[in-house]
Amino acid sequence: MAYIPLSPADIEEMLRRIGVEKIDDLFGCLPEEIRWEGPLELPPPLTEPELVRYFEGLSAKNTYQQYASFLGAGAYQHFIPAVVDYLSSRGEFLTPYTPYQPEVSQGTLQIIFEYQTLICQLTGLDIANASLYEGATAAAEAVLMAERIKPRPRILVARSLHPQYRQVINTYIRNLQLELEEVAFDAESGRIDLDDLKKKISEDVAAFVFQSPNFFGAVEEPAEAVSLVHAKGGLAVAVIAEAVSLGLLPPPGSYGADIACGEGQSFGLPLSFGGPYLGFMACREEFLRQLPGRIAGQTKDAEGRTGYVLTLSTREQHIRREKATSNICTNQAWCALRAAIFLETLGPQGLREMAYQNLQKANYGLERLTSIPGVRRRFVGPIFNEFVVRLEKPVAEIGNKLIKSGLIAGYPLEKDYPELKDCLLVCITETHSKEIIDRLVQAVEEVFS
Amino acid sequence: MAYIPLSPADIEEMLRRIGVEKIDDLFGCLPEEIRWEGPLELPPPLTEPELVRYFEGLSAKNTYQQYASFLGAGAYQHFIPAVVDYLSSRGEFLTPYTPYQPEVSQGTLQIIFEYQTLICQLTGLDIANASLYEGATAAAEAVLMAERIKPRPRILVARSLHPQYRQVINTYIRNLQLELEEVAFDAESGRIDLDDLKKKISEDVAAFVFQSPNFFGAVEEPAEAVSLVHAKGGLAVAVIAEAVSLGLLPPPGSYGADIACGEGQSFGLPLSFGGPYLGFMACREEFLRQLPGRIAGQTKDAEGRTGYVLTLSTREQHIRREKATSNICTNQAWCALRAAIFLETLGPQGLREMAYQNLQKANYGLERLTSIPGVRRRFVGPIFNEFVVRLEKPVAEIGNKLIKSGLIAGYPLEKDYPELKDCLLVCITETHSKEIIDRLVQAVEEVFS
Amino acid sequence: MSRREPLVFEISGPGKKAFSLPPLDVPENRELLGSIQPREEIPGFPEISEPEVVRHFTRLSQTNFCVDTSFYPLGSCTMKYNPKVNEKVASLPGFLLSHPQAPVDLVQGNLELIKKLEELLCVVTGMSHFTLLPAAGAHGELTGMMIIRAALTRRGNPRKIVLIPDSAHGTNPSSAHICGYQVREIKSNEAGTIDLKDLERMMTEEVAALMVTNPNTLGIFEKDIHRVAEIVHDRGGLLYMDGANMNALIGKFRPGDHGVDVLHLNLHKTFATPHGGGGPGAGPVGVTSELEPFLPIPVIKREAGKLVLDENRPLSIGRVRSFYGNFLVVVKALAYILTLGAEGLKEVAEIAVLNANYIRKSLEGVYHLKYTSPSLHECVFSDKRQREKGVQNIDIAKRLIDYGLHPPTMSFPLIVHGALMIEPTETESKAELDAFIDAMLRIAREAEENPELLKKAPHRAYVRRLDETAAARNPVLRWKG
Amino acid sequence: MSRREPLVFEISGPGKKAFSLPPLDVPENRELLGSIQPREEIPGFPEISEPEVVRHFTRLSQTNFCVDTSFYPLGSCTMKYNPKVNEKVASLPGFLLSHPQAPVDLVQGNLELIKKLEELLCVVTGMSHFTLLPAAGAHGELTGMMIIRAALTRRGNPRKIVLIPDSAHGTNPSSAHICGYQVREIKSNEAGTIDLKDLERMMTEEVAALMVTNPNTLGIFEKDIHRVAEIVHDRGGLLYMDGANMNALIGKFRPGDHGVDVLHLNLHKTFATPHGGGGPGAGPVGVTSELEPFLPIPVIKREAGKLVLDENRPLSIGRVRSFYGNFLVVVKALAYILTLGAEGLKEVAEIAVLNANYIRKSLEGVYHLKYTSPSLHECVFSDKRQREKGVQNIDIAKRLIDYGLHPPTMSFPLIVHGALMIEPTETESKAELDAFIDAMLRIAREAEENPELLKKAPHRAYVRRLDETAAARNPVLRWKG
Ligand SMILES: Cc1ncc(COP(=O)(O)O)c(C=O)c1O
Ligand SMILES: Cc1ncc(COP(=O)(O)O)c(C=O)c1O
Repeated sequence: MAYIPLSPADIEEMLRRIGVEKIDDLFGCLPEEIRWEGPLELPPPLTEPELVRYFEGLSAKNTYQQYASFLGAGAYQHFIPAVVDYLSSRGEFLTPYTPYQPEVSQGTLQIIFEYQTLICQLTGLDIANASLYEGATAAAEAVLMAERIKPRPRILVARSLHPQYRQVINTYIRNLQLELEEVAFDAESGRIDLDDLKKKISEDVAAFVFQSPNFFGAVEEPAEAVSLVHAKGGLAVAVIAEAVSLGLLPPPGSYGADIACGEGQSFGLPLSFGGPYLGFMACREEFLRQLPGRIAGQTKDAEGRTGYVLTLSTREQHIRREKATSNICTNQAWCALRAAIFLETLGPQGLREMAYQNLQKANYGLERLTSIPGVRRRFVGPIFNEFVVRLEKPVAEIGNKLIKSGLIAGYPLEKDYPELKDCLLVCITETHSKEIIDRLVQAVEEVFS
Repeated sequence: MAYIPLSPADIEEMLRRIGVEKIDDLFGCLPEEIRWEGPLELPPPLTEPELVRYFEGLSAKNTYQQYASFLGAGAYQHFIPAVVDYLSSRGEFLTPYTPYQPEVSQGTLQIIFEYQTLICQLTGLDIANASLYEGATAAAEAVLMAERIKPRPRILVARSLHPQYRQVINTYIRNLQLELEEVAFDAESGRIDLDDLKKKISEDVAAFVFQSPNFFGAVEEPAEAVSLVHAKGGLAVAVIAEAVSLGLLPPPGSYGADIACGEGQSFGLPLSFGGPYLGFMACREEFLRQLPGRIAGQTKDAEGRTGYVLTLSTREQHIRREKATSNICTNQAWCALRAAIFLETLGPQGLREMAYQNLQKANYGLERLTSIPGVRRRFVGPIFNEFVVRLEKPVAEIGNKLIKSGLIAGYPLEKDYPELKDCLLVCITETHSKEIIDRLVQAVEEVFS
Repeated sequence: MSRREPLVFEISGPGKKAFSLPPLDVPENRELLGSIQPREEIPGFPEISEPEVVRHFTRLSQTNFCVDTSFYPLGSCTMKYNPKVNEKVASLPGFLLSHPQAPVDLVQGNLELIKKLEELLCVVTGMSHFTLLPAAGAHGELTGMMIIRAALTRRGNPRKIVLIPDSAHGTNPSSAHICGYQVREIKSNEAGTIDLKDLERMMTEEVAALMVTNPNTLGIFEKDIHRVAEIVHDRGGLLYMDGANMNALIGKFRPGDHGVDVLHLNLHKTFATPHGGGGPGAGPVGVTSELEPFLPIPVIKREAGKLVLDENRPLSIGRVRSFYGNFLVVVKALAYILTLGAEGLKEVAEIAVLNANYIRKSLEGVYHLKYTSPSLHECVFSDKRQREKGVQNIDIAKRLIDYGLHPPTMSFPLIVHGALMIEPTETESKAELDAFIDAMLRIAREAEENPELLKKAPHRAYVRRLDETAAARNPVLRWKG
Repeated sequence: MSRREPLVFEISGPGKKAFSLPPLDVPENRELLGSIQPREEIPGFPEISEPEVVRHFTRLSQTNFCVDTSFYPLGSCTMKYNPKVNEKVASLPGFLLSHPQAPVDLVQGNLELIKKLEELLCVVTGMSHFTLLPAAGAHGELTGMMIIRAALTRRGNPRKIVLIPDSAHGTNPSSAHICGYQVREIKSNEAGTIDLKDLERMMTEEVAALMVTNPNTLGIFEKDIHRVAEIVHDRGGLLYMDGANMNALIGKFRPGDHGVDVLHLNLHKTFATPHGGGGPGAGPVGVTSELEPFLPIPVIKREAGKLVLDENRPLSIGRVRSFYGNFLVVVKALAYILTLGAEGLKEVAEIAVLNANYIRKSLEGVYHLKYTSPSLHECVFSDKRQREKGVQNIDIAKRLIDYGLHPPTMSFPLIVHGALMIEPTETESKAELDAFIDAMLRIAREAEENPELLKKAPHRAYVRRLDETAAARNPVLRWKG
């Protein structure tokens, strides 16, 4: 077998050294009664050419990539510079594990350190961890973290937080005697409904979790909401589902967020049907001991030279076991590596320009689309690269017609927001040319005429 | 500009150190009259996303890859294991140059040494060089080499040698007072016409160059021809255009070839519209000083440990200038690397199995095709993975009809062999499934019915 | 004198850049953000050129040991060879470019692929259903324990306690805790396995589940697994198995046939997906048919000839992450299983166990082996003998680096003081094993003759020994310029 | 103690394998080869598993210095950064999978691409036509000299002699020789350029051509190129320019405008295609319109709205290689030009010259500079001062390795004894240049204080200094087991 580097002669010699006759003797510790004797009912093994053909077949069964798509809703199509693939595919990055042995893992560790710094710079917060699974679990971890810092029984989440994130938070906390409550969005702007927040915030709220740009693409101005939360001694958790927005919009640190977390997929990770993605988390320095996940830190070696290690592991499961700040062990290090390569390649100008083009193009698309009779803007106020339109014909019907023209117009909101059942969430990024936006506009026009 | 790592401040500082005011001052040595002042009339620069789109467009303008193709004729479609791409794309292999400094190039050098050994093992000859440009120039170099060893005025080449190789040999020798003569192929077997060879061989022949399997796919049994050449004191040069055949057919060393050379594309190089490919050359030890191109050799370092260096460079242009064995400098090292990875991955069993499947499948196709009325086998005798069929309808017409069914049936021989104007050269390798062969057969059947 | 790669922030220079976008092709509007001030700069964010990006990361990469370059016997982590063709098939455009919110009709290939792996994992483990959603082993544990809690709640009482052997990996108690349970440790017996008497005693009506790792982290098979299951089930509890060590058992033992109610696997261990410097992995969870209703959403099911996502599952624990799991990891694991087939997978277990026993036999007598029960895929030595000379497991580990070898695991099992947990996996050649054995034997001699050499190791790495205590005492967790 | 990677033949073990094909799917026939005995084995051919293949090559790769990891100022080789997106576009399936014998209708994309680069190279150089067939610089020289010979033959007399400056690269005389010419050397003058008087004297009616490199291998511009062309042309000869050093001139000087009849470029130098450890490259040849009929076949031309291959060219020198050149190299070079555009290319020359002069200025006075004419893209120092202490250029070079730097070129120009030919290229940062300068200055001090240190260098490489003399004396050119 191609992956086993022992010749029959090697095996013989090894068995002799061990002092048994055959390999099966080494499994003597498995009582016969419970040993699986038959062959597993698996398909016959595939050789490499067959394997490639099989997966090419599956890949071709997906037809999504043949469409011009305006889907966002938590996963964003951005350009990925060639160096990201080139560098991240190196065996030295793909095939080591967690850098438990720092002396032979300086590459991984220095990159985590750089990544942490980049996340701090982007979020405007003091410290960051090495990665979490993805955006939704990062939000759930933030809630657990907030509750450790402020042991209070209630958690508020904005209804404009990504629906799947809300569900995951709910899954995580439902066994922990915590209560989850939604804060409504303002019917006109789609932003946090401050009145509702005022009503619900109290001294038994550990944290208020909100997203900006929110699930509707609306850019929040969260300073006031954050003040309300702080006034009651709770923590403000800002979720960023579209990380490219950090290149242009005010960072969570600037409006007082205590914890910022979210999804880093936009930083150099292909859509990949939803994973692997990159959960990130940053917070104020004082919460360091409650931060979940790995953290790299700087230190010196025996000759006084700078080096990097995993640190503060007394927070972690392998030391603290049930008292750890999280159960996370394997994280998304390779995705963080890709993010670091992506961000260092784009630099501040490139990231800003990317964010700026998202802003411009999405607004261009919004304006064009809403100039069509039958298509109306659902919320007022600034958006980043997503927006909600209300359609005067059934969303499903429109969607089906557009699919026939090779277009996926957006994400229908009905499933998650029955109150927005006539609404579509449209995403436009720098990867959409004017031509393709115009094509969408024209196709929608046709459907409505 | 993305590829220039100097900031404006860096440039300022450097100019100051140099003691000039502006970069232009450094070009003072170019007389003004001859300086190009205007901008070059090039298209405006493309950003990376635009560049990728542009080349995707060109790539998509090629439609060849949408066809089931039975083209060979000097370039062969074989399976390439994933490790070949994975390993050869490492920067450490792609971005160094010729290993002039052995202490920082042991990887490249050891691999060349392994490659040379593999080529010797495959050809059954004593020594091999590090690579030449491709098959045709390798054949031309072999002729020049033979002439240096045996300074005689005539060169014989088999008419069944790849037509382009014959043309290149002709280009190379026409300025050198050498005379090129063709040896006919046997009209029945397509192999070397021994009678013709007997007629033409003489003591003023430096070398006889032949190919096996020859351009018609026929496997030669060259021992007798080689004896004839040797009897007159000339050298026998065996050309291998389809290197995978070496996994199954008798090696050139076994039938007395003095020099074996040819095209290594089959060893892990994609078709790539004809290049970069891999010229290889091996010969008997006594001809070492006349071998063209780089050679790696084993030696010791100052501590007595084994290491590798480029050696015998007194044969080469950078030392010997006009007296060098060849003008070659840059060669095809990276292609030789890929061949080494390919061969070490396949191993003797894998290579033999690949060759064996080529043999079996091509013969299956031959038998099936020639069972169609109107399609006849042109030559008798064993073939490897190519064969010639004679068609009772015009080749071009058949070809055009098959193309409409998504098939490229083979290479029409008329252009190179007017005497075979009704003939088609068909190639079948391990990459052709029975299903696709049957599809060809069926399509041809339809055309003839 | 060897040059050290600076931080990217130290290479940065104003005005350098590595990337540009095409010019904006829509009419520009400068008033889109209303009262929001776009950020003017990102203080400290690095500006470098593309050649610098490439050198920076290439140079850094070379300072890592990894499976592609080095024997990496990190116990419990199954650092086996990661097949390259799996990377290739996982980069096919149909997978890479597909959006997780795409209409299901347009991503049937993806759904078929996920479904296929779910089914094959059932065959391999004997479990009745699988979810591939969890992002890693620990996430699988959490998911699995949530399922147990949901099932017990449905039965009427979620109960309070989870039993976990003292040899277990730290994620086990941590996951149980996040799931709202108190953790009680079961002591291992002299054979290094669960003490049945102790279990009988502790397995009360308060206990929701036992989390057992099999083979356990000593590499020893819990041969009484059947009886263990009986005890747990008799008292109304459920049996969770941490399958991180399935590499020892694949094709030899199917947990689902022997009373395991919930099982997680680590695709990044047993199924050869690369570890990526710490992740991503995937921690699929298998359950009995009784527990199927509690699986997290979405569940993929077949409906009218096509695959759809079922989210309407009232008993489900809910959603445990966004979208459909670490999909590309799933692709690679499926490729692995399809390549190996039944015989190949069995051979994996056999050679993994052979290699571990070869090492054990070769080092036994020189290094102390606290538990002498038969080893499966790994063996756990300790530094007990060397400690007499003041040499600890960490010194041995760091000295191995000088020999070009990655150290074993040392942080657990906690029941072996000064542990050296060695898992060679099946993808190591005899030559690699011999080099490791040889180095370990030399180091044992060095510990006798020159303990200082070890305590100062490594001597030949990119850095000398790093001060982890100082790092934790004065945390410097980001560059500040 | 650092482990050394054995030869693959030493890892081999009977029965190990890394690859299988699908089972044969056609009826097997065991009698296909007639009287030919298929070979039973390939003696010594290695048998290893896939993990061993990957480790073997990955480990070996790490022992190389390369542009991706190291400053690589190998003079005359233009070791610039190789953009990664160019690798990506060159791997598009339409390029990789297309067969060179495909009907032209099905490969119009390829032909358009080749044609495009031919046209852009004309713009860049001022030549009137280009062929992209030659596989490397030397192959381009040969092709170019054949064109000259064919043209002169057509004029009535191919002539006998080719003049080449003594500073030229070795391929120049070698290529002229293979083309059937005798070579005469022109001595350089004190400025390091062609002595016009000497040229006037030697440029007889016997002389077919002068091969000039500009800037020459000293990095000095042949500023009298115009006058040189006049002299050559007046006597009925043709002017060949070796454009290997075009990196200094691009956007600043177009050879075609100034009397150059034939020019070759090195795509693997000026146009940033990777050197691949020695190749492949590409050596396109540009000619004046007068010489166009002599270009090698095939020539791509437009006919009835599509591109076709013209092979029916009676005056052509014929075919110089199979198929259409090193096509994938052509793809990468085109990508480079399209990315840079006119401004970018000019900037390349400017920064390349800036970097070289920065180094020159920083080392002048410490290392001897035989020719003090202004430098363009490279500067050629010598070991003259250090030789007083017995230190030669090779010792300096090997010591640079200890500092993590690739040595400069030493094998030529032959007119500088003990040459150190330094070409930094435009893709090096100031920090890299400073590190090199710093190392060179230190080495100069070391040469004074501790010459033995240099003579024994390198001290910190994968191997110590290798014995090249022994290698040539007792050639071991293959493994024999
Ligand atoms: C026995 C055992 N269980 C669980 C885990 C946790 O798995 P993961 O790191 O994928 O979360 C590990 C990981 O090392 C382990 O070894
Ligand atoms: C000045 C000069 N001319 C010609 C050549 C030959 O080019 P190639 O190596 O591509 O054949 C070189 C290569 O180093 C060179 O430096």
